[in-house]
Amino acid sequence: MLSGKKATRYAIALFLIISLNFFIPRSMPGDPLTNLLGEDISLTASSVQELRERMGLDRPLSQQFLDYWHDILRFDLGYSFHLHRNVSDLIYDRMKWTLLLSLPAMVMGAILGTLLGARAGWKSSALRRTQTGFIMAIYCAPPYFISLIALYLLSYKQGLFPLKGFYSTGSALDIAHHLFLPSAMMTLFSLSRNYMIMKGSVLQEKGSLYATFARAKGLYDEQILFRHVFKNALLPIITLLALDFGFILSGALFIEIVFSMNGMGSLIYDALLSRDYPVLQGSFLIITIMVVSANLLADLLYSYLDPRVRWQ
Amino acid sequence: MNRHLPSSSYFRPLLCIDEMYVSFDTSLGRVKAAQNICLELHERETLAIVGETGCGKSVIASAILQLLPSNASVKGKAIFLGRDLLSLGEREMADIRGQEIAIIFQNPSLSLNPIMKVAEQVAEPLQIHRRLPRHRAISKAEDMLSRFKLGDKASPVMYPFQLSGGMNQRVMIATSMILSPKILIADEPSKGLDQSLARQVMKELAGIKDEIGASLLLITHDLLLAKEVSDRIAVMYCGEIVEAGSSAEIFDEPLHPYTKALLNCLPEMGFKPIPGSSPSMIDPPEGCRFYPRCRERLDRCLLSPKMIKVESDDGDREVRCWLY
Amino acid sequence: MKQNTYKIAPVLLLCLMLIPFSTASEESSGMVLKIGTPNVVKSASILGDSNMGVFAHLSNPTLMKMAADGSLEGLTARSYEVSEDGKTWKFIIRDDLYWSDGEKLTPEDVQFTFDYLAENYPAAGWMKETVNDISTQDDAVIFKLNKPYSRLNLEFATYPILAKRIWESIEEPMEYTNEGEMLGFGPFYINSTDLGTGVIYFKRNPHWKGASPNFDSVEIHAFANMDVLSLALEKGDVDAYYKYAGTYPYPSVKKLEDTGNFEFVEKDNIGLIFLGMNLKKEPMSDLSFRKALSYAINYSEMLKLDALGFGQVPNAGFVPPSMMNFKQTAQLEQNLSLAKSILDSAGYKDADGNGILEGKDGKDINLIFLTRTDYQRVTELMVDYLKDLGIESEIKNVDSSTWIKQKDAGEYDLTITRSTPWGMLMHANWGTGYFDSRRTGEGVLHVLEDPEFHKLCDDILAATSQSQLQDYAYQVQDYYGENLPGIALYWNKVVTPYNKAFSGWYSDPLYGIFNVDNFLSVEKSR
Amino acid sequence: MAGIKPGSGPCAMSECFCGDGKDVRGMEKECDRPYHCPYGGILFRKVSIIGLVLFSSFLLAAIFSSFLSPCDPWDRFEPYLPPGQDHILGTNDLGQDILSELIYGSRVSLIVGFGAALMATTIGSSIGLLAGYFKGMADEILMGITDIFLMIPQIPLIIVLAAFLRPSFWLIALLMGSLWWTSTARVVRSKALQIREMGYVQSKRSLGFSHLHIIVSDVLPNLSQLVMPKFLLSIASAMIAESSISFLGLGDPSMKSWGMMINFAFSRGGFINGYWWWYMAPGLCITIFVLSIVLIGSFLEERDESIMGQQ
Repeated sequence: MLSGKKATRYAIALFLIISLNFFIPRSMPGDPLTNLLGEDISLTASSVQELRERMGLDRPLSQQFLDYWHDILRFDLGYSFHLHRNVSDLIYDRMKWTLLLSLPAMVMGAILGTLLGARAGWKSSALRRTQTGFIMAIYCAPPYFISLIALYLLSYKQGLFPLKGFYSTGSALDIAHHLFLPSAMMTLFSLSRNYMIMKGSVLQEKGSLYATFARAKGLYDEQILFRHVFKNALLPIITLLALDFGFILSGALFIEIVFSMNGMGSLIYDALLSRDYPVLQGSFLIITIMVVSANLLADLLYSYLDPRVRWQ
Repeated sequence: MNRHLPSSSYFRPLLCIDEMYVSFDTSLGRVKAAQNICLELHERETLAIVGETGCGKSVIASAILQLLPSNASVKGKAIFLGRDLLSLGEREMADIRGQEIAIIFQNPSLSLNPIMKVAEQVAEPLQIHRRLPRHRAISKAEDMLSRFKLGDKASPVMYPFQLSGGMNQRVMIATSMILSPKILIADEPSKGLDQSLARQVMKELAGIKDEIGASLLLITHDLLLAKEVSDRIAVMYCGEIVEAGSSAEIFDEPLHPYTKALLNCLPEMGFKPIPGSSPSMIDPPEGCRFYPRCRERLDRCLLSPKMIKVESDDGDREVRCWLY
Repeated sequence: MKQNTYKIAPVLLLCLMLIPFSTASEESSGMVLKIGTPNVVKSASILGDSNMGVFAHLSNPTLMKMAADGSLEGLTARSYEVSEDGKTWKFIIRDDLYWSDGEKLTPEDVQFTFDYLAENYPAAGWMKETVNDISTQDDAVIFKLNKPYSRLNLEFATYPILAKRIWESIEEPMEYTNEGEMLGFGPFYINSTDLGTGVIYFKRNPHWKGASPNFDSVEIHAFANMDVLSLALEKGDVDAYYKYAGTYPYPSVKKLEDTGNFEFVEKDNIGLIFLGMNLKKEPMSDLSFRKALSYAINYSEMLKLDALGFGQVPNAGFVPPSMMNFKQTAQLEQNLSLAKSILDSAGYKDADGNGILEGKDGKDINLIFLTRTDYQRVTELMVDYLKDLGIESEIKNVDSSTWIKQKDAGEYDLTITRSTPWGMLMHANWGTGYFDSRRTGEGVLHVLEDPEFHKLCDDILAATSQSQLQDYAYQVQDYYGENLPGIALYWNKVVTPYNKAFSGWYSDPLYGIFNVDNFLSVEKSR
Repeated sequence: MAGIKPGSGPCAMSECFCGDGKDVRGMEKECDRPYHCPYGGILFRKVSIIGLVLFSSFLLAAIFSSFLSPCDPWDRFEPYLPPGQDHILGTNDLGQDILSELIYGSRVSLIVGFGAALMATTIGSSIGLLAGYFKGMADEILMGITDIFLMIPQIPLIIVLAAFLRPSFWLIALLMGSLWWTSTARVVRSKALQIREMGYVQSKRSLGFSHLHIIVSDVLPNLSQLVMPKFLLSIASAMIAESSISFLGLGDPSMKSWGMMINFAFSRGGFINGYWWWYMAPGLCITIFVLSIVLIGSFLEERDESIMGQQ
């Protein structure tokens, strides 16, 4: 399904990104040990030497590189001396929540965004123009800014939603209550991006001859859109939507910070403030791998959905 | 192949286009794509509109079915069975399209949905207008396709990109014919096909048209094709109909200098091109539009000529020229 | 079909929207005291996480405690004795303390704790050099030192006492985490720590024999976002505010006041914000220059803008009045003309008339102002004041770790920094830890090389009586006033709001309201 | 166009319906949309004029900050003043005039945006150009690199790098510039691929003109229209990213940028105390400015598509 060339590209991309992660702390100014452990860690001189040996920093770079790969393949992303845990455990814990926040929102945003975007691109009306204006404003505003305003108005002022966190009691309903507003913000954010892309795509597709022919067959208005144009407009942008996955995920990080949620966003934010480099790097690595996988998935989906590719 | 039917006035007019104007608003200005078009299409007849590329003939076809983009404005009337098509709402129009009047576009490969199976596309009018369930519509569509020699097992489950241009053209024709419409509009059906294939497709089209008793409005730049299949011909130049009459008469005795020049372009007449180039449709020449290229121009040609009736054997002979 | 999807989507959305309104919050049973704090616990490690370490004082009280007046009293220790030479300290341990599983707290636990910390806890590393031997004798623990060390009792007000049977098998205490139940012998013990919500749940220690607390449980709710915490207070989600070594943000005080539901514990802060100078570099090494600087600062504007008036204009003696043995020195004031004349007579003149004074080397003075984001606003003000004096300075804004590095490397002229209560108390007390050039550490400037000052510090550390200590303390403050190694910008107040529904709040200078006595005295008012 | 030439068909028509008269030299294209007119809406043009007006007023504000702002953004007045007569947009925690801060902030935000976009566009165009013009191996490698860069989540990478390298205004612009060239590269490449196949370029090549000459005189001029909207959109993304990074506290606090203003408002109690003017103004400025860029950018993009057809 996936052409050899594409597969090679994905493999190279993954290899390079993981390698990048190896070289960043070692090529940055400062002591690589500090760059690997993070700063503000109280260590005695003897433990520094011991750690240096344990982390293999006294060995040649090539050997370190091999060891690094060995660790990666065993999902060993190092240890956070700030949080006193394995980075992989930390990320596993936090990523669950981030995905709970962002995946439903992304799916929702993708469905609503493409549907509304397709309709807006299909036919213009006063209502749809207002809608486009509204969505465009969201598209242009930084996600954290909108979230701040929503938090202020709906949670601070109106008290409709909890102020922080993923849960307080831990019951399903409680989690849903906590997740609602940030999820809605995420949905809006992802919706606005999908909306703009889909609108543009439909705008291009609707002038195509097959759409006119569908009209000539007697299809009425949005029947043409949903029976013919929608899928055609969606196909070429599937990969585009997947590329946006990374961006939307980054948006989730900011939304988490605004809503004080202990997911990947706050993990990265805290790691940033305390210069907890292993956590920063590990998070970056995992997010990148997720984005690359999303792209791979989109490629596969595309080649499955598009008969022109499938039958080649 | 010229079929000699009794005079077309024999039949009732089915579609009557009366003083139709079509223009497009663009950033460069108003494009006057069709001016003062008056045409009648009779029952069971084949009417060909011929002209150079860009003369506005395709616009007429699309205007009748209200298929033009939103920047187009259409004035005039197109009476079909007592109803003015141009003033119908989209909903009513949708009922007519495909059921009463069907159209075949010039570019079959692009007119078919690239990611939908051929049989499903053919079946679509049945589902829309007749509300047939999907599987029955598809089996009917497969029957229809087999009449166009596309019935071998593979074809109905295939996608347009797996078929040749000629095969796709047949798929289009099958789609348009499946509800036995009263009028069939064929917009350059032979375009992009080689000569023999074009003839064959045309033959099949004509055959089916006769079988279901439809009228055919053929839009083409191919004079020979028009001569072969049509009962009457209307010649268009720069948005206007300059000459109309039975196809035999137009060929035997062209009246308008443009028609004559066109005929001279044909290979058998020696490939003589028309000097000059097509005028702009935004800012057409004053008076007769063919004036700048005309070999027989007179001073009064700077005034717009009217369509005038000319005596002929068949009756309906018209020309827009000061020479007559 | 796709059209149907389109119709279903809004319905789904509506359903989702309804969920939050059907939520009912669960109330935990019994009397609960909820403290909101911006000190987020990041891992459930008593020794590895500094915030967790502070909160653990409720379950694992310290040996000593600081009373409201700054003096030191026993907590886990009933009393203590110091030998005349100041080298032998004997702490008598209370015999009514029991771990939450019913076992008695023994002197062996205390002995183990300090042996263990000296070995494994970097912050207690000084004990290896100072303490020769720790032994037990009946109900007492005896520390034998190799030199007099007057601060031992103060140091012992910071380390939690650990259970020997649990910790002796833990090899890396800094990395030891436990999110579940932890043994404690205080009035409350840690029942669980939920890092996801940032809550530490304390339960009443059933074997606590002291004064009975008025609550069944205490919850510490951490808020990463200060605004959210303020709102949680306002809405009554938490009952009081606590920040280690910090105050409730002044700009938000009024809003709480307006609700009418809050009262405030206001305490003079021991810590303060001050202008640090690189005394090893020209022209800061010049006392006249420092004097001129001290007259250039508009202290009242600083107080108004940065502390919203919650505090007072400081004295030249640096040390705030809330510290033990405070001595009244001259109050700092802004006097531009005096500042200018001091500079002029010291030889700093604007010879080329470009509006900028030249240093002793004849070049325009251009100072590097090292600062961190937290002090950005104050630094901006300072740069402005210097400009009025004809001194150019350039802000170099860095993050904390860079600040530490550059400060240690001496790559700065001026900096704004803050001292914490503990920081003011460390080394030889009264802020000496920030200046003594023989010290190193994250937050300290170690730029003062004056032998007179060094001797003073040593004397304090070796003092064996209170009167001696007081005498030295006055000397230190006079030294500060005359030599201005650092200039305090304002002395502020620590404001701790609490809900009126509770009363009996008690705050100590070191840990604020987070002390065992407070949790025994707070009660729900009727 | 003499006689009837099958095959040259409706393109002529679509050009006269949709084109705006700009001559794209020798563009012979396969046009499949005879009546399509993508930017015909008068409303759309009106909206983009609004975008242009907004954009240029921000630009002017940035250039003439010192003339336009009512006072020095560092001057201090009464803190926390709500919008009123003396201070149209109120004052912040230090009593600095928000309007002046905004006007000066536009300069910083714009420089970051423009700097990053300029760099991204330069890199993107060069890579796209080389890949498209030389095809073959160069194309494979360059596009492979582009694909990889496309997949790297940029904001997290910038955060990681900024954490190691310490925040500075130029560093952030530099980082963004070196990451955001991918989409430009893709578009430029496909365009360059088209142009190189065109008759006049082919003939020039066979006449022995150097590659450099052809690129400079024939390929580059045709790219400008394509690159312009990409450039504008990169400014928009860079500005949003700058503000996001400043919001995280990774920005340069000594610079008064819009993101930094929000950061200060957020970290110094502007929200809880209802000092809405403090954060709304910079937030709206970012949004409106980005909006204006997106409007102009999409206008240019659609116009280009209408000129050049679907690629």
